[in-house]
Amino acid sequence: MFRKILCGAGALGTSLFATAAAAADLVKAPDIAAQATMVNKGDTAWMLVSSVLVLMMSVPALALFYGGLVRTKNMLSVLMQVFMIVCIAALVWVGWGYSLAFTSGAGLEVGGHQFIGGISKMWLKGVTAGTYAATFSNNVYLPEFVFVIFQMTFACITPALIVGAFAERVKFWPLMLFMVLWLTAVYFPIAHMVWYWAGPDFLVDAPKDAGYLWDMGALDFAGGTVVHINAGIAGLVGCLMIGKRVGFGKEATPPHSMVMTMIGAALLWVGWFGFNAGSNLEANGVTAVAFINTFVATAAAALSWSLVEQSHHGKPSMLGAVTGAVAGLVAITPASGFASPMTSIAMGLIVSPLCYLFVSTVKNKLKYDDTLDVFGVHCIGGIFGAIATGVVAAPALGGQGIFDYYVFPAGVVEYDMAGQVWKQVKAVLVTLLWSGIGSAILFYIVDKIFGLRPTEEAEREGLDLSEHGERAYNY
Amino acid sequence: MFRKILCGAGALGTSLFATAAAAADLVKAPDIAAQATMVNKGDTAWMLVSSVLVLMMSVPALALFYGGLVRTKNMLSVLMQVFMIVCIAALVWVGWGYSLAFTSGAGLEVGGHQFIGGISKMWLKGVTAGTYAATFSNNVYLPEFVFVIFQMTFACITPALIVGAFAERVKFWPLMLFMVLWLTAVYFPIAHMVWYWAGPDFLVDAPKDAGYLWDMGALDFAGGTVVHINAGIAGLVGCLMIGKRVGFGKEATPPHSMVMTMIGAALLWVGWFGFNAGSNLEANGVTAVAFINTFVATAAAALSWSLVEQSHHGKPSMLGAVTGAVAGLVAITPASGFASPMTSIAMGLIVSPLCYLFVSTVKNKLKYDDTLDVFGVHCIGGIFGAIATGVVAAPALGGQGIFDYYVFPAGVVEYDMAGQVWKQVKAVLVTLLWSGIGSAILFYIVDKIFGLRPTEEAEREGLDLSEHGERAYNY
Amino acid sequence: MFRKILCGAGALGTSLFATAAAAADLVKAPDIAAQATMVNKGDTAWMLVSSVLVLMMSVPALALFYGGLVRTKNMLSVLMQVFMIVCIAALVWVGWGYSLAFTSGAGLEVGGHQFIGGISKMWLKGVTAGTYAATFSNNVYLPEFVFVIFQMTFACITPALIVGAFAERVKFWPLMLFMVLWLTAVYFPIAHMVWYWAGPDFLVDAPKDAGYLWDMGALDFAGGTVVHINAGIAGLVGCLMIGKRVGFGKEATPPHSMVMTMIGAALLWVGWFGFNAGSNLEANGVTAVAFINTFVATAAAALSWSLVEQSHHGKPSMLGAVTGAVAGLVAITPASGFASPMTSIAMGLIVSPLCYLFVSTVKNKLKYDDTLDVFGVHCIGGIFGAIATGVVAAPALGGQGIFDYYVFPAGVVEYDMAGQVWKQVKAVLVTLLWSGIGSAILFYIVDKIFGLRPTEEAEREGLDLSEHGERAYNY
Amino acid sequence: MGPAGTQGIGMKFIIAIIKPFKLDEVREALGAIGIAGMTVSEVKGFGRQKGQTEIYRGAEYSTNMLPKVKIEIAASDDLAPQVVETIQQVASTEAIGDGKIFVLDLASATRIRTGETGDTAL
Amino acid sequence: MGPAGTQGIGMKFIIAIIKPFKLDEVREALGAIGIAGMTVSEVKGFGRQKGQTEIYRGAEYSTNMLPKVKIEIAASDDLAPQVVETIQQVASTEAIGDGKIFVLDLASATRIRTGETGDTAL
Amino acid sequence: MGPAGTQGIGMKFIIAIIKPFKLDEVREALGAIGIAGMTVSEVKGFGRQKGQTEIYRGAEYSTNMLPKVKIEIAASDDLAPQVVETIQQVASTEAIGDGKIFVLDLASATRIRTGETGDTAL
Ligand SMILES: Nc1ncnc2c1ncn2[C@@H]1O[C@H](COP(=O)(O)OP(=O)(O)O)[C@@H](O)[C@H]1O
Ligand SMILES: Nc1ncnc2c1ncn2[C@@H]1O[C@H](COP(=O)(O)OP(=O)(O)O)[C@@H](O)[C@H]1O
Ligand SMILES: Nc1ncnc2c1ncn2[C@@H]1O[C@H](COP(=O)(O)OP(=O)(O)O)[C@@H](O)[C@H]1O
Repeated sequence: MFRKILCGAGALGTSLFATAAAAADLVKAPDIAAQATMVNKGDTAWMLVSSVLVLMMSVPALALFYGGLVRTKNMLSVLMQVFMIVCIAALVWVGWGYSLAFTSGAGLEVGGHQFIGGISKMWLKGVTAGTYAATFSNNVYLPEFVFVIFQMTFACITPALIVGAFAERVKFWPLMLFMVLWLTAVYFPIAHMVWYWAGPDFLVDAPKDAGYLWDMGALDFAGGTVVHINAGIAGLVGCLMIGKRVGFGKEATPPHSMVMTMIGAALLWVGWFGFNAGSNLEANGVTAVAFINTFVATAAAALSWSLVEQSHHGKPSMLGAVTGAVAGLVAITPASGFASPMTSIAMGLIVSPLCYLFVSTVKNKLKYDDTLDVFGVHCIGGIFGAIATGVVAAPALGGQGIFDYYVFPAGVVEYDMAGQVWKQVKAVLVTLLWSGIGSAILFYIVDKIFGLRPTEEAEREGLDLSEHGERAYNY
Repeated sequence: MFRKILCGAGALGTSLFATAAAAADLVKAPDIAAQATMVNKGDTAWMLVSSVLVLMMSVPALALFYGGLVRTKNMLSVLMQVFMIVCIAALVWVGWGYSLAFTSGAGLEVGGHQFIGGISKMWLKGVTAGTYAATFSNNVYLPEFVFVIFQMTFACITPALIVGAFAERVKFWPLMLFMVLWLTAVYFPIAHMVWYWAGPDFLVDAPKDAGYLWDMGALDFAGGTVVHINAGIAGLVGCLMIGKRVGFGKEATPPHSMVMTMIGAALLWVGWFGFNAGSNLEANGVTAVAFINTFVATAAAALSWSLVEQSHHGKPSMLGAVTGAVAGLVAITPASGFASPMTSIAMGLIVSPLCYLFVSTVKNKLKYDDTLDVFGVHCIGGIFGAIATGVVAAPALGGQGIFDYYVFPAGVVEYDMAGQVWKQVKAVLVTLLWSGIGSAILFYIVDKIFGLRPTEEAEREGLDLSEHGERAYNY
Repeated sequence: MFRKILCGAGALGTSLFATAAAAADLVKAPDIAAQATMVNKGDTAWMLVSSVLVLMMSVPALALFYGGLVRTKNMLSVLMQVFMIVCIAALVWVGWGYSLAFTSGAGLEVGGHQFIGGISKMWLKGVTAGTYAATFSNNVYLPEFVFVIFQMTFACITPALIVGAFAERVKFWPLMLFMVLWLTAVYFPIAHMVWYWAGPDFLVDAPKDAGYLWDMGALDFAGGTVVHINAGIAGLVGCLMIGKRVGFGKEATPPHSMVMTMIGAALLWVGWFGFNAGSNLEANGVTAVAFINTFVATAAAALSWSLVEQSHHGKPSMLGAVTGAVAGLVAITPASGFASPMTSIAMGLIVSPLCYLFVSTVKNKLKYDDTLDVFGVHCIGGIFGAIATGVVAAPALGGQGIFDYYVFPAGVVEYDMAGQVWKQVKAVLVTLLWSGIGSAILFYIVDKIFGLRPTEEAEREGLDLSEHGERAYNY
Repeated sequence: MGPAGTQGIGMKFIIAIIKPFKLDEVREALGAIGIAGMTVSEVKGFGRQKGQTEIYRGAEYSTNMLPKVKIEIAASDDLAPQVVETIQQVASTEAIGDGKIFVLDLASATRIRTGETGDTAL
Repeated sequence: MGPAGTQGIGMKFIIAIIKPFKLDEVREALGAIGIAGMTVSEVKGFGRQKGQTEIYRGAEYSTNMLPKVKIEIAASDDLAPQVVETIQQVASTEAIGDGKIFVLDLASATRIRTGETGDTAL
Repeated sequence: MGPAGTQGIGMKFIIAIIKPFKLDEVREALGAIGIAGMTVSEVKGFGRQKGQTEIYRGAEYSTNMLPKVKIEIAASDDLAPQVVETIQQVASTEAIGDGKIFVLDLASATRIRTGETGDTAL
């Protein structure tokens, strides 16, 4: 899920040598029978495992991370929202999401296709056990269903991230409807813009067959823009439009179970290796780069948040440590396959104070009620990560650099750091605007027609009983 | 773990081309040295991961799913039962289970071997790091230990499923004894009947070397009959023979921790990909088919249960959603490698209302105390799934069809839907009868000799204290 | 991570045949370009998954296993300690740990290098996506980052094991400092001594390029000495030096949540397959041997602990079963790739009574306050396992035997059981002394300078509030 | 002090400690004799009844603290004896540890919603 | 019996059952009239207010047991009426289930730290 | 009202709020002076003692609500002063927040198992 990657001599060698004798034998635009011979079961195994890990990030990990932070009376509502969003997103994905995100759009010549794909694969038409999807290496393919599945797990977790911003005060079914609309009008277009391209064996003959931001050259290895900025800004818009919780600022709302939050954070970390290292689409040396970067950036960010708290409050809290870990994961996401372990550590060290500032000072100043800090952690961390990607990808800093897929076979290009950072900034702005405006319109529509906010009485009683008729605990 | 599968041109191609140059080079009945060259490390990696996932389904997933639904005072008893059943089943498996299930039985000529295997591999005699097990593709092998392990995890979870039916009212050690007997007399024979066969490179020369139901042509990709119907009917028999809980119908017994149930359900979903997609024994395109089917059937079933509850009670509950998810997982299990995503969604949508009917109306009418709805979800969902497999496997509906292993190399055959459905019904009936009658006899014996039911006082106090001398929580 | 392994004809065949046509084609001391062709994506996939699993063993598994056993008021302190140790250890590992453990030390000629590696790879200098690490098979390589990652997860969990011994009574930051020192002065040297060697394609030309205990011929497949004895003795020293908890022996300290302990234990089991089977560094038949041994030893130990409790107290407890499972996992760790399933079961059956003796009788007699039995389970279980490895590795008992890497290609050697057991005993003693003395010195230093023990008031109030300013639960 | 006191309508405050599983039965029985409200909490009881010995690894904890339920009921002097009798009869299993009923004088009672006092507040 | 009794300084023991979300407000209001201490616990209330129906799979549980908070305050006879009034006003939402205030006579009070008794102990 | 009242054997209902970690000691000490039973519950105390400040992400929660343990003991008039004194002495750490002991008059006591009343029921 990234563009123009320099696989490095060894990594590239690995994948090539495993399937073919030498670069000289590489096939341009292989047909489906040829693609069938270019599949490696090690890649397939890795990508299926990665998909399992990303699903685990949503359920139970994210659900628990969020759920532990709300009050007992709203616990189940959070678990239910996350669980059901995953279900609905999966259905929408196989229905029209995959097609809208990962097929070439109509109007290739006029450029409209660069914002959204077509409808040729709706309901997975034509996708079988014998069709294939490209990776980032020439002549390396995956069974297409594997790619459909992996991307599905991303479409499942992204909308689920949003709900943290207005947890404890939203009606269930209208929220589900919002998510269907949001996926369609916000997520699929952005995924298409950032991640869609014709693949390394085909791009050279169809150089415009790529999403708008991909074509512009913006880098997003595993979803800084598509997932985190996208969900983070939608969360902020949602929490502003839905309004503050009853009693906000007056009643104490300490997390009901830090233990659940810790379990969730730990499993998020564990699962995030599928998210980031899986985004390499192969099991090779670059996969391991993405993996180790994800590991150490998280470690650095958790430590750094603890140090900030120590100096600010005199005590490092567990919630702080795991919040830092998540901030580190968010920040490294777009950079994971491009950075080096040392620049990843630097990113981790920096992102925590930044998010801390938003989560404590800025939020308290501006008095918006972003219940679980979706904006402060995911959007801010995501923006930082997306822009820093332009820096850390530089080979001069030990980064993986970028690869030119407009030639065949793909080869390394000169790295222009300033230019790359500017592309990253543009990608961030496009995402903020598209998602911010799109989300606002959709929240408005759903709220007008069905109402997003429960009654005050229902909110006081807690959403578990009022929306779902159950209680989380009966000890 | 399934029969006569059509791998699809591409998927078949994949596995063949990865190990050999062309179908022409395929070796009939390869010897062990040849088999050693037919192992792919990608398959090995995938199968080991799948085994890990299926173990995780038992502990902690199933234990938590069940445990959250009982009262606090019985929490540990459920956790302990599941944990210890897994341990004991693993020992029984390497002791005599693998041999009884997956070797050719004595008396090949008279047909008795079709119901139970032999004792030649008891205590894993002869199984080494250098012996191999067949897959569903010609000339693709796994290290035999990998196959032993994968199947072991199935033998561990199936008996554990049963305990939900009479949770909160059974004595520990007699239950463990029952499980040893049940595995031996019920599970191993049924596994042999459904899943044992000589393998694609050998069957053609020994066409009768297969289990009874496999030979009949019944399809069960990952365990609809062997696991779910089998455990479900045993559970029903157990709950009838052990009797209702003290206070059943009078005292309220709300689940003590829906959060644990949600964690369990989520991890069941996550782990089930090892169960279903792992059952393909390779990491190829068909594996991905089984994976995506498992994903979307579950999503559809969770949604569908929520919609039923919404229309019936005016509120969708979290317990309903996760119960629906489990019902969807159960239903898709036998069909996972045969169906298409769209028919999988249909199966998910249908299974939830069906199970809901049993869990609410039928159970309340008939007044049996199936504590955690093992019958209503696993047996009913399993029966539905097993029969529907005959429909959705049809290539006309996008299914994978079936494969003829009686020729070499294996090839596609005409699909006869009515005939297949009838075979499925017969397999269901054989399983219901074998397991129902076998379980009844074994429960009776164990109850007479050791007693299955604790005293009323012990039951009132809770099994945690009375059977295990501990308490789940000391906050 | 083991020495001189007999891969078995089949397993060896597997890996060789998968990458090369015949043993005759094996390349001695391949250069990096050649190594690039000797990487199998199935191995890479498996090792990355194994790394994920080992991380999961630390967070959340170990954290929950330990956390559930302390009192509510100290829950977060345990979670926080484990989480932050993992973070800090990861940073230390990429900083200087990998270099100190896995590079050849200076002074090859005088032998000092056999106790600690060099500093050439500090901050991962020179490690890229295109460098490779050896496995235990000739001409089979992994991307070096994969090996760095896998070993990193071991460096993360080992110090975290220690904290159980003095849980509920230690100051956070001084503990973190201790861990940095302990990793540097105790863990990295021992890892170097036991696991460092030049690799099968290079050793023959540099026969002294190996760690002290490796060179001596001590076997430790996955970390009996390096991880469990090492952490176990450090824990004992720590609990003696920090002293007993306030109220020890007078106040009841029942575990606050056995459910968390069970979740932790189950996930430890699940993750341990990455630990043990991952330690084979490839995905082949021997990997499966390590896997099944890990499975059945654990099962046997859990059962055996339950039987001991049944005969001693009349009831099998859940805590007993999971403690037994962990003891079994500890015991099989060094032997996992050497034993057979049947000798693994024997080890499991024996280790539980042994640890039980220490945990109940010996601890109560000697009155040391090893809060969570780190010594009784990890050190005792580890010692038993390390020594028993010398027995069960014997081919006469179905073991995998040992392999001679001083010839090329590597080949089988005669097995001398008495000699091997004696080497194992020596390795145990070296570890006990190095870690015992080293830990004592480091505890002393940190305690003198910063103080390890909180005030009595802080301890009474609980470390969650006094050290971290939060509360685990606000139901 | 309160108006109830001045009105001269006597009331009692009844505290009953019972075995947890008897709660539903007691509630029903009290409903039958016209007790509309009560307040219930979980407590731990210490008395003659011996608790289960709990064992965690080596350590045995034998506590006499047993889970009980405490019911608090305000009732008019007229109704109070009947309340005590009902609880005593329904909650008894004739096994040790069945619990106690304590009766205290209630000086006044107020319904928060309306401010009503005296036994109409109950 | 206690010295308080003999000193003749009367005290009351006030028990209030309120809706949980009113606790913060009540505490503040009582602080304002000079109540320095109180003891709070979670209880379940049974009364006219109907609880939510809970459904678990097929089974419906409709319980009248609702979560409430119990406040216990020892106060001198002088302050007691004001305490009752304050709670009644602040805790009232005029919806059913707002709760009750019960007042009992207190025979003596002791501060554990110092051993002081009577209303100086409060 | 109850027979105890009529029998003229006075009883007291003693409520003590103590620090949680003192519970075991108090129980032992009371056992030593012949108190066979008591009822214990977890409560939250509000008083002069300041609680720890808790911080969750940006937000600080500084609550004065501290975990305490409430002990309820019914005792005969004779034994009551001794009970109060014992608790006061054993539970005192001389630090703020040690808690209080309240004594109320008990009108009657009944043992559920047997129906016995008066101080033989205790
Ligand atoms: N003196 C007492 N004061 C307060 N509560 C008491 C007292 N004695 C007993 N209790 C409560 O009554 C419960 C039952 O008492 P116990 O002596 O075990 O049995 P029984 O009521 O049958 O004599 C105890 O668990 C405790 O909660
Ligand atoms: N007779 C009583 N004795 C003790 N507590 C009572 C009594 N009646 C009501 N309560 C408590 O007061 C709460 C509110 O009572 P309820 O009848 O629901 O409403 P209201 O106080 O508005 O009349 C109940 O939940 C219960 O805790
Ligand atoms: N007026 C009161 N009524 C009821 N309980 C009280 C009262 N004052 C204090 N308490 C209880 O006693 C505990 C200790 O009181 P506090 O003022 O903190 O210290 P001290 O008892 O040392 O003066 C409080 O936490 C509270 O539970």
